[in-house]
Amino acid sequence: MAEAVLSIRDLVVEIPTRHAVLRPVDRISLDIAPGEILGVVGESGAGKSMTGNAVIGLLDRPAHIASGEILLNGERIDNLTKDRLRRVRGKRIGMVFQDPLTSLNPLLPIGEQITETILEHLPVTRAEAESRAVAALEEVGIPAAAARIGSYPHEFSGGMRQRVVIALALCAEPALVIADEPTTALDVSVQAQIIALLKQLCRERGTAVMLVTHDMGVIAEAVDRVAVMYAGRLAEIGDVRDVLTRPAHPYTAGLMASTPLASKGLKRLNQIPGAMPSLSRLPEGCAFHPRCPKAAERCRRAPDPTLAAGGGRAACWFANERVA
Amino acid sequence: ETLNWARAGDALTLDPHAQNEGPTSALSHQIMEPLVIRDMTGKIVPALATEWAPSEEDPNVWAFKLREGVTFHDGAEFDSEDVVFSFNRAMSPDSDFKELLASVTEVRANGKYGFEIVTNGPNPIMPSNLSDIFVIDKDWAEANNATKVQDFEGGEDTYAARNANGTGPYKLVSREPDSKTVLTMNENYWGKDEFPMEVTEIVYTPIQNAATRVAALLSGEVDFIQDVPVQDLQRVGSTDGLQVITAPQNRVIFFGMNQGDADLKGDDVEGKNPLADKRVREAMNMAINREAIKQVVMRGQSIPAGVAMPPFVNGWTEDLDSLPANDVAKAKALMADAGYADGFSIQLDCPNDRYINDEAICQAAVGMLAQIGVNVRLDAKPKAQHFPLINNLETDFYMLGWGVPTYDSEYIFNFLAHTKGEKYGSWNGTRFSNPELDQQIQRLASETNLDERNLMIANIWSVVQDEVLYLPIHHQVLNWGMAAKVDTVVDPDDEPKIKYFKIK
Amino acid sequence: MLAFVIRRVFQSFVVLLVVGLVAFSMFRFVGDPIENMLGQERTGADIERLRGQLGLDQPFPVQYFKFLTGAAQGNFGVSYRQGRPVADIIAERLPATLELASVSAILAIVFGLGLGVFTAIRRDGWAANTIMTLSLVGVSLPTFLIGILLIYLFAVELNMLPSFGRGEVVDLGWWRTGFLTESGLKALILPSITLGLYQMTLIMRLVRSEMLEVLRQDYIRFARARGLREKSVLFRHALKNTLVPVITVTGLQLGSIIAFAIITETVFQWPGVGLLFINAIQFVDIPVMAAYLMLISVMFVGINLIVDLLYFVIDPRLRGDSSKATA
Amino acid sequence: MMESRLSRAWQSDFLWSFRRSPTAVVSFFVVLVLVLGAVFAPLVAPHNPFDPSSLNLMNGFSKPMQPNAFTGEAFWLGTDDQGRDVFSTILYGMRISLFVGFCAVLFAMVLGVTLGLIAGYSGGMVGTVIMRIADVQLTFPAILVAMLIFGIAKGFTPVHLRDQMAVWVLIFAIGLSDWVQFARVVRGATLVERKKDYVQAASLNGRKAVGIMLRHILPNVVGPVLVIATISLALAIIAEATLSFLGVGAPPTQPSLGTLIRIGQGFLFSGEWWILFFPATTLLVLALSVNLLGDWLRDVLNPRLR
Amino acid sequence: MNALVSVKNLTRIFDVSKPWLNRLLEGKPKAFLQAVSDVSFDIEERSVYALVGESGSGKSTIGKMIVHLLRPSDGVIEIGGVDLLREPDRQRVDKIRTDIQMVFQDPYASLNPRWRVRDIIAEPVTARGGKAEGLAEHLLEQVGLSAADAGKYPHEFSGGQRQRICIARALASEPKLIVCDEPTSALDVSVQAQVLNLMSDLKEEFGLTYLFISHDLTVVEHMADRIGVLYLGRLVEEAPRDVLFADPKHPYTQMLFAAAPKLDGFGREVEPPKGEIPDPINPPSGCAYHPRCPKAVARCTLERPEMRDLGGNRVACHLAE
Ligand SMILES: Nc1ncnc2c1ncn2[C@@H]1O[C@H](COP(=O)(O)OP(=O)(O)OP(=O)(O)O)[C@@H](O)[C@H]1O
Ligand SMILES: Nc1ncnc2c1ncn2[C@@H]1O[C@H](COP(=O)(O)OP(=O)(O)OP(=O)(O)O)[C@@H](O)[C@H]1O
Ligand SMILES: [Mg+2]
Ligand SMILES: [Mg+2]
Repeated sequence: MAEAVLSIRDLVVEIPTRHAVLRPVDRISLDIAPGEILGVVGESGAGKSMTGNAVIGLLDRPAHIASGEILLNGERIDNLTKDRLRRVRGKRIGMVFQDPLTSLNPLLPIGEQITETILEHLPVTRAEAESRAVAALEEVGIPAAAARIGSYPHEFSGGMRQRVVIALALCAEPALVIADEPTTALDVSVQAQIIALLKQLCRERGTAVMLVTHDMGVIAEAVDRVAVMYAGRLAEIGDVRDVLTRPAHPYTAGLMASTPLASKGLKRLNQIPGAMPSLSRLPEGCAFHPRCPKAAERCRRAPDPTLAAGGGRAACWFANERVA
Repeated sequence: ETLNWARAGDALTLDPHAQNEGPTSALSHQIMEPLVIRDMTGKIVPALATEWAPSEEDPNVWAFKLREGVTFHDGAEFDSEDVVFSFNRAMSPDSDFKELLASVTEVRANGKYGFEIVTNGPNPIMPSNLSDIFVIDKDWAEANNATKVQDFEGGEDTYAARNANGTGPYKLVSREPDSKTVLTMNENYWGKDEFPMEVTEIVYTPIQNAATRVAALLSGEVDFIQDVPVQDLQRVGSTDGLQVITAPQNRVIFFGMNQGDADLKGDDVEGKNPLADKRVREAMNMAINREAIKQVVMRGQSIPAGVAMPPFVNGWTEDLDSLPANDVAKAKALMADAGYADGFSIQLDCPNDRYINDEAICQAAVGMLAQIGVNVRLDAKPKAQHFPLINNLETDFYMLGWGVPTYDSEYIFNFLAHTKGEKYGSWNGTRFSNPELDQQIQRLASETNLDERNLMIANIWSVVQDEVLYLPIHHQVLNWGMAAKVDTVVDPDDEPKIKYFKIK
Repeated sequence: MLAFVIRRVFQSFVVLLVVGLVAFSMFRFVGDPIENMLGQERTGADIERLRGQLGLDQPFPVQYFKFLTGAAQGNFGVSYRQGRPVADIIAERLPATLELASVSAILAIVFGLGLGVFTAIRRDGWAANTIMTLSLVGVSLPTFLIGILLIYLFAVELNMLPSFGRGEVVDLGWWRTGFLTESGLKALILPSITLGLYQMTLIMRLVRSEMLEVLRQDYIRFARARGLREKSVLFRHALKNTLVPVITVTGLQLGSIIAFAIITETVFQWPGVGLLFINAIQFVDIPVMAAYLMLISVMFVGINLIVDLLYFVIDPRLRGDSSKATA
Repeated sequence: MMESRLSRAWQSDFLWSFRRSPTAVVSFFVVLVLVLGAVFAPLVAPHNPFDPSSLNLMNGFSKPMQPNAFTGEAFWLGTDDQGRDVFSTILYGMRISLFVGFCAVLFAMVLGVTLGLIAGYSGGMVGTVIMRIADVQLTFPAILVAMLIFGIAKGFTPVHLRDQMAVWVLIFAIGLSDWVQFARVVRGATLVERKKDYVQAASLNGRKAVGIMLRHILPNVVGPVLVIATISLALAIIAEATLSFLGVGAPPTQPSLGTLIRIGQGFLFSGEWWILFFPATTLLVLALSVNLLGDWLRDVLNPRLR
Repeated sequence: MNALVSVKNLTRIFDVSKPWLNRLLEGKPKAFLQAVSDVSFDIEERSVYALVGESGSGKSTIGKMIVHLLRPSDGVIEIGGVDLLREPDRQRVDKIRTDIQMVFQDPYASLNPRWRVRDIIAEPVTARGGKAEGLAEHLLEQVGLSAADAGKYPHEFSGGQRQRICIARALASEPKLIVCDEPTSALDVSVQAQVLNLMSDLKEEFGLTYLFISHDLTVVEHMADRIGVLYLGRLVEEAPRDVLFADPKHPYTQMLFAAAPKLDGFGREVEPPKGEIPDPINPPSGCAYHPRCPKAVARCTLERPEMRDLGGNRVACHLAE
């Protein structure tokens, strides 16, 4: 494996609240290689966005990184000063959010927003930055980009807006892009376009991508490796084909089975009983055990199974037995 | 020396005959002159006339000898022509002074420096009516299209309303109504050597808010303010470089009561008018502790009154003005006698922007009357709302203040004691009516024998006092605050004549 | 946008008509002007004559109609108290009020915006909290009291600033300004603070809460994610978006500055239209009162129109094709 | 049992953030003490300043805690120009101020919320007309409205009713100049709420418009309304004071806090500072506490700002 | 089997014009948005009829017209043979209106946050003045929650649980038809499975009929008996589920199938579909899909294809065969 663009080591994010300290991200470790697309899936509230935000240093108070390391190209970025971290953002890590409408400042023309980002990170003149902005827009497939540079976000359709957002994320040629549910707000046809665009651009530039989503289908089609999160913890990580076709964690298995496609022809869908516990009421031991069909006595006790970096596929006491 | 002078209100106009009103006349006095003037003690002294007397031939004529060698501010010469012109102007329909000259049938020149006023009967007190009738230059008025008096109510704006050309000690430099008026000394004034004339420039600023006015004096921004709020007298007086001087004013404050109506609308007594009972009025008169009002509300700055007549007025006697005893027990007994042992309730209407501490006085009276069971609701309001109540007979119990520009009792009787009517008694809100008294009042005007006349006045007063027609409270005291360098006495009409001011 | 302006102007016109009607009918209850205009010695005939002269004996609708037709031609009649055309008096007084109001407005806006932004970014800092609490003191005392206290402190006790009036003024054509002399500028300080304090607090608090709101928007997060400088994020992105809602309220506040000038002008004897109005009320000077109210309405409506037009400048979503913007 | 536990949980959440904020706690107790003092003024106050027969003018201008020069009586906070005990007068005056404030806000709230709900829910012509009326209302600055209403009411009310009327007129005048902000906020919130599916569900289930407005939308807009109401209360108390300064306030024999300040400010330069100082401080503390409470409430009720 | 719901030529036009003054000055005509145009279909009793289509295709508008939250501009909706719009007998109308219920997309917005669950669920009964003692508790158990939850407030529940409460509310008036507007699109797959299963179970138990609105083909495939595909307010294809999935005839349907991500589509590289949905205010002439259609011919730009039967399918395409 080539040196990872992003390495997360035992990352813990904590939110102190009135009753207890919550851990929306709990001992996560993962790597993304150059040019690789890593999918992150999990139910709502599993901590996917929180992980992404932690990487780019945008956790909202009171959430903060409590322990662990984040390395970008081998360099620690979780303990940078505000200003140095700012220079990492946009320049070395690009970000794409879920809702393209709210991601863009409604009062500034899109060209202006791209130009300012370029000027911020690259040593170019304003004129150069502007022509680069046009080029960036052309790359993401905005027709007549030069003419639309002065348009405001509201003058674009949803799909076009998301293209603009992608252009913004990529305009300073970052090594890593974090895309947090970039297509959830879009129609299938547009979703297909955006995913294809993202894949194409990253492949061309060798950018590593962390693609957060909860759509298994998107994962299957778009990513190289996938990480499955549950209640803030990494449940399983591995090659996408392996994980999806031969899940090692009962949670992954349940998730896969409950998609209508997987239950084709059945009168009822397979379902995981119960719901993901709230962070303030996590069970002892493996967080999934109350819903797990295979749960044994060991699962109910601390410590819970954790996935260390490169330490296997699934955080399940039974994983290795079954994969083997 | 510049005198920065402030008071609550501004002059309304510079046209000397358009408005008969305190601040207006006060400003006019600096710029223009009447034939005779009241000096700062209220005494009538020569101004543009040097001598005057009833004509020996005709008792209906007053003859005046005019001052010679006087010039107007623009250099024009002053003579009898200007006086005749000004008097005719003051008697024209738009003039606000025509009532003062109502008895005048004709004015005429008698040579260049002689002037005569013809009246429709002997008028023994004629000169006292003339101290605010200013003289302006005929040629100037003609040249500037200002021969007619400004129709103030009709909203006319004339040259004379914004400019002035008098013979007075000060000349107009600039004027912004309600904001600032600047006057400078008239170097050619006839009395330049006769009067102190130590103020060379006057800057006159109306400052309405009392606290601001005092603040301006305290901070040295103005040198002289009229109407210092009584509570601030001590502060002003004890401030280094400032002084306060006080003097009784020609104004008495009193309450009027509806004693004529058979029943009152605003009371809680069915079918009767408690105020119609003299015993009740007497009781109320006794209940009011004038000394306390003086001490607390007025901070000593008032002269408790026993009669609704300022002490300057012809007819005033110490005896009349002696205070009714403040005796709550006796008052209660009177109330019980009259059948109001449990009291009654009534509304007192009071202005809150007219007299010194008017509202506080009323409030104090409320407390005092409460002690004899008269339960008073107080309604204090701006004068614009208060006075119509009196004139339209819409109030049963009200406060009123009365000044007597003629310094004669007749003026009081005409307005306050005579049965209310068109010509007489127009400010009599008491509904009191005594035809016999009315006759006596009307006879006063034509009585030439001064002794006889004074007897009649005394008679009328005894009736008024006996009826407890009004509840007199006090005579107002004027308070002028000024820089210590200013040396003057207080003018009882509250019209400072700055030519008399000395600067230390 | 043209349609918008036309609609606003039309609405403003209706508003003015209503204001005129309301104003006019209300004055009938303030008192009887006649009593003030005639002296102690007036007769009943005088009263009747004057009533006729002023047209006060005519039926109310006739009076209103006359007032409206006059007002439309800029003729508001003649002041009962000063005996001069109201339009002249107002023209004379207006510069004083406008100068005071504009200085206060600038104070309110500059400090309101500045402190609002400061307290929003330093949210929970001690300085911001202190400012927030102090600002509440400013709105917890009536304006007139603040004015009097300022006079007491700075004019009477410290003798630093004048307590009343405009100081020296200079005539520039018909405009009489206090901006050009030292004493004129000094005289402006206390009144404009008194007048602007309340609005400043309001603007500041509004800016703060709107700014906090904007700062948690996605595009701010995205701007940060793009690595923009904090200064650029706060002032280029956040502040501009904050302004959109702030402008409306600020517009309304500017309107009420002119109205609140009544109190300040009374306390400081500031020779502006507010003082004129208070004097007019005491004197029941109906033409002046009516003209003043109309003037206030015109200004209010005018300010609102400008505010609405500012929206078009600031917010591109309102420009051009609005159907797309709302879709 | 379940229910009480849940409501307790909700309340304790509220109480928790309350307890955590010292400003809120202090303000709350200050307001509480002042309101209780006002409500129980007849029991707390040593004198009844509204009973003129109990006043002795000679007690006037007594300094705090010092015997009066004439009568020898001493008063805790001194007396005013009428010999009224300042402490008692403040309590009684606060009664009027608070009463006027509460009622004015209540009036403004009822009017504003009703019109806001209607304008927001029915939209269209009705909504436009209501909001245009609100615009006209805004064109008249609050103090002008109040002054004019006062003028009118004086014209209409019979002479002997004016005293009682004064307070109601104040309430009406202040309330009338205050309803617009309620209407605006409620309309805004209603526009948001009425698009939500639960409103659709209710109308689908046959609820009439009035029922939807009152039972569904109203409970969901009370939050901001409450915040405005609190802040308006402070404003109303101050507005009352300002009107009193301009001479259109409570009757002088039954002074409100504002009237007291108006009276007191006349004695600022003369050294009788207590006549102004104590009522003004009371007003400041009252308004400040109410404002601080409102501020805190705004933060608590607005989850977005947390 | 007979049709419970029969929709004929249903059309809904929204007036999205600017105010008249703007139009006057800008010289623009009134603008209309035809959200639903000439849609006809029948829903058989105890069946699930699904409407699919991308955002803005008019699915919700149809749903709302069927539950009478919106009035059609044109066309007829008959429920149990009664045309509610034209039926003069008010009692009958009221009776039938209780037969129709709706479940909305956003479980967070569909429950009044200030109401207790008990009152929410009972509202269809209480709003019409009925008594609902114990009803909520009973229904809560029916939908897999506990009776004790009746005293709680909505914010104490997760999204899936809320959707269950919505379903319980829909059941309260014992309806025959429930219109489900994207009932699971806001939910996670695992929760979606639970809710869909619950809906299937309830359908069997109560003999319900569903109009199931969704944009997710996989969900539709699982739930529906018959499917209508909407594009820009028009029905472009309608067929029984198996027929449609086996052999989609309309190019739009085919595109939808192709674009939907597949669970087993590892590394799938397909040419993404072209273009986006056009502006509904100025829809393309002829067949609205022609600008994006790979097969479009000149005729498609000119002539709007009629719905025609084509071996079990109804298709509105000139070229389909
Ligand atoms: N300020 C906060 N206080 C308490 N809990 C929080 C806070 N912010 C986030 N959380 C919790 O942190 C957890 C992780 O949230 P995150 O947004 O990362 O989830 P996600 O996997 O991205 O979900 P989604 O698919 O809904 O975006 C959630 O359970 C959320 O409730
Ligand atoms: N009240 C309305 N006024 C104007 N246009 C409307 C209105 N309601 C819906 N529309 C328009 O009608 C069209 C169809 O809307 P509808 O909500 O039925 O679509 P949908 O298929 O349900 O979409 P989604 O998947 O986004 O829910 C859209 O273009 C929409 O903008
Ligand atoms: Mg997320
Ligand atoms: Mg929809």
